[in-house]
Amino acid sequence: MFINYEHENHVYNVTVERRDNQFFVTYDNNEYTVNATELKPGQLKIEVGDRVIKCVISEGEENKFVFIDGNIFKVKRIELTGQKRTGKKESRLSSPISGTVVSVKIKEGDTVKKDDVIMVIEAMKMEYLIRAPYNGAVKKVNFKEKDQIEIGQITAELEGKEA
Amino acid sequence: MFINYEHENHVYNVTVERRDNQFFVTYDNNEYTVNATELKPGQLKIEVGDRVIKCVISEGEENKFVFIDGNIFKVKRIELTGQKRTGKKESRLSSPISGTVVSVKIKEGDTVKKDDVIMVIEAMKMEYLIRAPYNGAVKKVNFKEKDQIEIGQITAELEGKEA
Amino acid sequence: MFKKVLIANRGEIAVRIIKACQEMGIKTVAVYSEVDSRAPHVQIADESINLGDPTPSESYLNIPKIIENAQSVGAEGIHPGYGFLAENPDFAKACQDKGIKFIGPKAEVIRLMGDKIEAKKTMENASVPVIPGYHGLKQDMATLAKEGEKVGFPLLVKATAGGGGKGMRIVNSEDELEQSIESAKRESKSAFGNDSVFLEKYLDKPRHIEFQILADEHGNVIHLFERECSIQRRHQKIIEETPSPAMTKELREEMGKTAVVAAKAVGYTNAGTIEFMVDGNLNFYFMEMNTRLQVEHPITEATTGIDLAKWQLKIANDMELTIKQKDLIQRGHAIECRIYAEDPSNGFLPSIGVLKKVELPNGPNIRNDTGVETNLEITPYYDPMLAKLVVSAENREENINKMIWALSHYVVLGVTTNISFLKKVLEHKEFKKGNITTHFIDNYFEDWIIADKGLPLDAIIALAVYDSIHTRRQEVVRFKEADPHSPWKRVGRWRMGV
Amino acid sequence: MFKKVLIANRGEIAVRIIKACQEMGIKTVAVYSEVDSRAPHVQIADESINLGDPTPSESYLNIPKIIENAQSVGAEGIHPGYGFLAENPDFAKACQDKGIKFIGPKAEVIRLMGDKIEAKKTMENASVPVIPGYHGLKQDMATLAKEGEKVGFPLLVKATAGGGGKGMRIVNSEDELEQSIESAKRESKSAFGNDSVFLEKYLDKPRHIEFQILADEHGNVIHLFERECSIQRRHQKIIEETPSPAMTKELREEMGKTAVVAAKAVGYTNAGTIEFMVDGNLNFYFMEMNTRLQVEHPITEATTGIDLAKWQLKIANDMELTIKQKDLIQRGHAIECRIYAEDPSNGFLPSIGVLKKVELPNGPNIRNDTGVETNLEITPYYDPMLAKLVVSAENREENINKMIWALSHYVVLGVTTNISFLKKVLEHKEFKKGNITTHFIDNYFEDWIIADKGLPLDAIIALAVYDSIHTRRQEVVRFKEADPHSPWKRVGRWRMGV
Repeated sequence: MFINYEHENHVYNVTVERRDNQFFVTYDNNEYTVNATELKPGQLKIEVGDRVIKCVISEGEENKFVFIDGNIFKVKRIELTGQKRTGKKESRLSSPISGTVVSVKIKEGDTVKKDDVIMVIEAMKMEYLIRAPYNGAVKKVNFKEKDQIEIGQITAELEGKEA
Repeated sequence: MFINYEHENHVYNVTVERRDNQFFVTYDNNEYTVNATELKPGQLKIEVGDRVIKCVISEGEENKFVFIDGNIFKVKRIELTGQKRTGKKESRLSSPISGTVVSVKIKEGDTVKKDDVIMVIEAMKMEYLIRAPYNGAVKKVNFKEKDQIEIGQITAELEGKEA
Repeated sequence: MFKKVLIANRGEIAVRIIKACQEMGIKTVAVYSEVDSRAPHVQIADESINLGDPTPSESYLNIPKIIENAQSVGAEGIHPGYGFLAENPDFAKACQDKGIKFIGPKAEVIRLMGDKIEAKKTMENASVPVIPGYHGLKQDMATLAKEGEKVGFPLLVKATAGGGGKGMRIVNSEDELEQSIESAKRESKSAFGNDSVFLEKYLDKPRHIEFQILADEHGNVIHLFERECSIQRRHQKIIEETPSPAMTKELREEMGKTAVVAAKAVGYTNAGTIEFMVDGNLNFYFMEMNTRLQVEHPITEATTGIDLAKWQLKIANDMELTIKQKDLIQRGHAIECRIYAEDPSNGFLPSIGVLKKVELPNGPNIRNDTGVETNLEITPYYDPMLAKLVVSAENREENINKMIWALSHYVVLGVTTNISFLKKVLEHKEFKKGNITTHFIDNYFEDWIIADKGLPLDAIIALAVYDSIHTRRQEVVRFKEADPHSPWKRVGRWRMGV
Repeated sequence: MFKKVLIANRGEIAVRIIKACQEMGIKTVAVYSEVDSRAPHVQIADESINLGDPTPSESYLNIPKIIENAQSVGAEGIHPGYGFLAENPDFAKACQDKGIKFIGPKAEVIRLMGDKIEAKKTMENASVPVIPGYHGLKQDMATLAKEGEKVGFPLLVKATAGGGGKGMRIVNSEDELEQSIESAKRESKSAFGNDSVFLEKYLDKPRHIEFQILADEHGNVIHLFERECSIQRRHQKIIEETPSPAMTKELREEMGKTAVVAAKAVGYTNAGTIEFMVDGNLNFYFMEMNTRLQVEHPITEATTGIDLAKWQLKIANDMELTIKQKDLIQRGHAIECRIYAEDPSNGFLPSIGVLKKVELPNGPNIRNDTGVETNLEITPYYDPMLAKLVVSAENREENINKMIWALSHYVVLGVTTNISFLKKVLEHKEFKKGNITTHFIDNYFEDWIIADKGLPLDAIIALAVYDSIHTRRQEVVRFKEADPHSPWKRVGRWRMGV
């Protein structure tokens, strides 16, 4: 079986074949022969030669979460069809959090400088500032004071170019 | 729905009807209207009038276990067909535990008195004594020293009568 | 003793107080908003009341609704926990007016200590050292700007009614002053309904060290030693410990005495905390008083053997303190780590979602104060603190190792947490030496990113095995039949096109 | 410090020691028999070794197999826990011979203290008070019968090599003497491979009070105060507490000093326990020395703040004791309840089966030492102790209430446990007063039966609701269609025909 995992904008390609409790994993031109047992749902004990990997894996709606050696990794399994996919562009104009707009500092037609605060969003009793990622003119403001905003929604559109 | 629960040689007959999260339970000529939510698998919160019952129920192969108010009850759901069932007779000649026979005090033809030790069984590093439940003659000895014995198996057969 | 107490809070602190009540034979009433209907504090309480709308002002901050419910269920006392209404004098007053005992200090004392300017004046009058600054009533920008220049830079802008980093800004130069004041005022207005601020000298190598106080209603006041709370991010504590590595026997005695003086100066009753700033030369200054149980109270409990939550209930029941100052002993070392649903590699932004799995570390001297469990949803309505992990040991070095072990076994899947980050802080050589200030996180972890080396090999193998076990047979076939010449079928790691 | 330690045990004590090692940076090796392959101690250890056949002599008692494995994985030390090989001098010797550090006292000391007769003689020579009795080498029935009559009735028959109630019998009159001696000899032979017994005066209002000892390999010995262990069933402790309600300051000092004298008399090293019997007049007598970590060590840890398991490792690593007797303080009150898979209403017979659900109580000062979890099977091969529940509080009264709360929230479904029974003991008015002796259970709970009033109404309602939710629709229909005239269709409770 051929699988692609996405983690923080990187893709990891791996193949795995199973024979009973033995698994043959190929990654980065190395093959690993491992014995594995699922002790409890999601809790695996994996032996790779002398080494023992203990981990807990859990599935969310979109992501898998891997707890291993005290660290947690959020990973998405993706299907690649031969078409090069374009990664989601992180825009500094999008809201980093779901919350309430408490202050809008700009209006259509304004000129802003890089790092000017354009909107203030409050969530979980903290304020988050949205700053202009580059110099430009405000084309459209998508939210007004007291609006609810969801994570990832674009606060405003700027004309200009990324420095 | 009509259900019979067996608990420590008693049978409890109860009926229950459900409408969404509301349940109508009849027991001992009283009807109880209750609201119930299963918070987690087996963990119920049940409101009977002003009172809140919190319990955890878990199913074994044969029994259900009910944790309620700090106490645990082992209950079996039984089907009664109209034929009066005879309760399992607890014989003091049966082994109370699975273990190893460490000593056999009797042989066929012996006469024993009530409370005489007839066999010693060891399990979990403790000794358990099987005593004669009544005066009588030994008809058959089913185990010898070092035999494995399972819980409920009959250690020996006695002729005689229960006092 | 009370027969029934309502706990006007949620999360781990509600759970902790409910358990304290139940151990003392007091019936408990939980309150909850709709999104919290299956939360642990609701499950364990003897009764629970639905406050409806999750917006705090409609539920956990709704004074009339909470008081009415307390009356209707016959609660004789209300414990406010921390946050929400804990330091709201109007709430304490409203309880008193309805004949319900507010488990905390008197409303007047909360009001006085809640006004940071008045609080400082009161302390100055009681000869408690305070930090130089402007605490005037004139709140126009011109005055504040002028006074700010007098105090000098760097300085702090702080909300008069604030607490926990809300409405607080550091200002490094004159340029930033106006915008910072404006922003602090707005945040304070929204959080506390009051936009008054004050300005304060920003100290060199500052440590945040606080003293726990217990005061009964008969005039007895004791302190339960210090807590070192310098490890903060965004002005909120994330790691606390006791004893403080900076503390000397003499300084502890002096600060402890000062804390008792401060509490007596305002006629304080119940549990409270005097927060001090301590500079590089071990000068200390009164910062503020928290008129409630603190988040970090468990480390004091671990080292003194005193149950603070139970004493809150006893004191509110008019009991006299039976613990004498001279009998108190600080023993061993305790650390608390606050487990937050937040992303340390992205400005500590809160993270929301369903907790797919929660498995807590356990063992001797490991205490988990938690208000969450597997399958609970973390919503954006409330503070993103999930739980507190408190460990104690014979000494600081052993205890840091114990905490690292515990964090390494702390499983929370489904939201991003600060657990790996906490571990990195504890592993830092300056932390191990005890060289900490309130700037520690900014100094050493400004651009910290989790897993900067990407997904480790072990995780890749584990995922592959997991998916191999859990992928249905027909899917496996489909994967097998994928185009063998696909350019994506080389096996390794590559960066996605951005 | 050791780099790697093998833990030659299973269950909660293996888990506890593994965690202590891991916190200290020591790699751990678990051993297990086939039935334990998924047990928690195997899951948490860094490495694990399958010893095969579950019969103890083939696995956890198999000295050559354990030593070979320790060598092959490069373990520098072996911790034996308690039970199994913990007090087997041959095992300690075998470790020593192979250059593996046995984490406990020297083999000779184990051998000496394991021989109860020699141990008493040694103590008498060191002026430690001992109980009158026959400790002779002549083991023929005639001698024992004659000596027994000399000691007088009631008396105790005890296995020379015994411990934990195995090979022990109380004899109330001459009639019972021979059969009791025979049975004790057989049990001892089977458990310890030695059928030698001794006889001992049976004390009035006896309490079992023991002192914890720590001794380093440089001649320093301290005691860590007492543990009251009088609450026993079948001569095995089930509830332990500290401080003892019988103890006075003077008696504690005297017994503590005596315990240190006893330990020094045999050149004791590492952690150990001196068990005393204390009679109604507070006379105390040396009973035996346990040359290992005790089951009930956590209550000492809770009240002294000392981590005994870690000190075992440090001492075995040649570290000197840094704790001085004068610095030790007994603070607060701690209780341990042993959670057994057994049926208190049926002679405490062990219960086996699959644990369908295990949910432990938690909160401040609640410690769960457990070696089991949901879905684990309890087999008949080993001791039926599932876990230990240890709570501590400021004083005994608060602590008893805390323990009752904790037991009331302790969920173990699938096997019969002693949890309800433990709760009843704690709720007993004589227990609350501290009026306890080793006869407490026999005196007050001889014919105790759980739930003597049958299934409570709430359980019936809960079951009905549960079944209503979980019964599939077609089954419901079938139940509905059952003969409406069936004589069984009256609704209530009735006793089955016997």
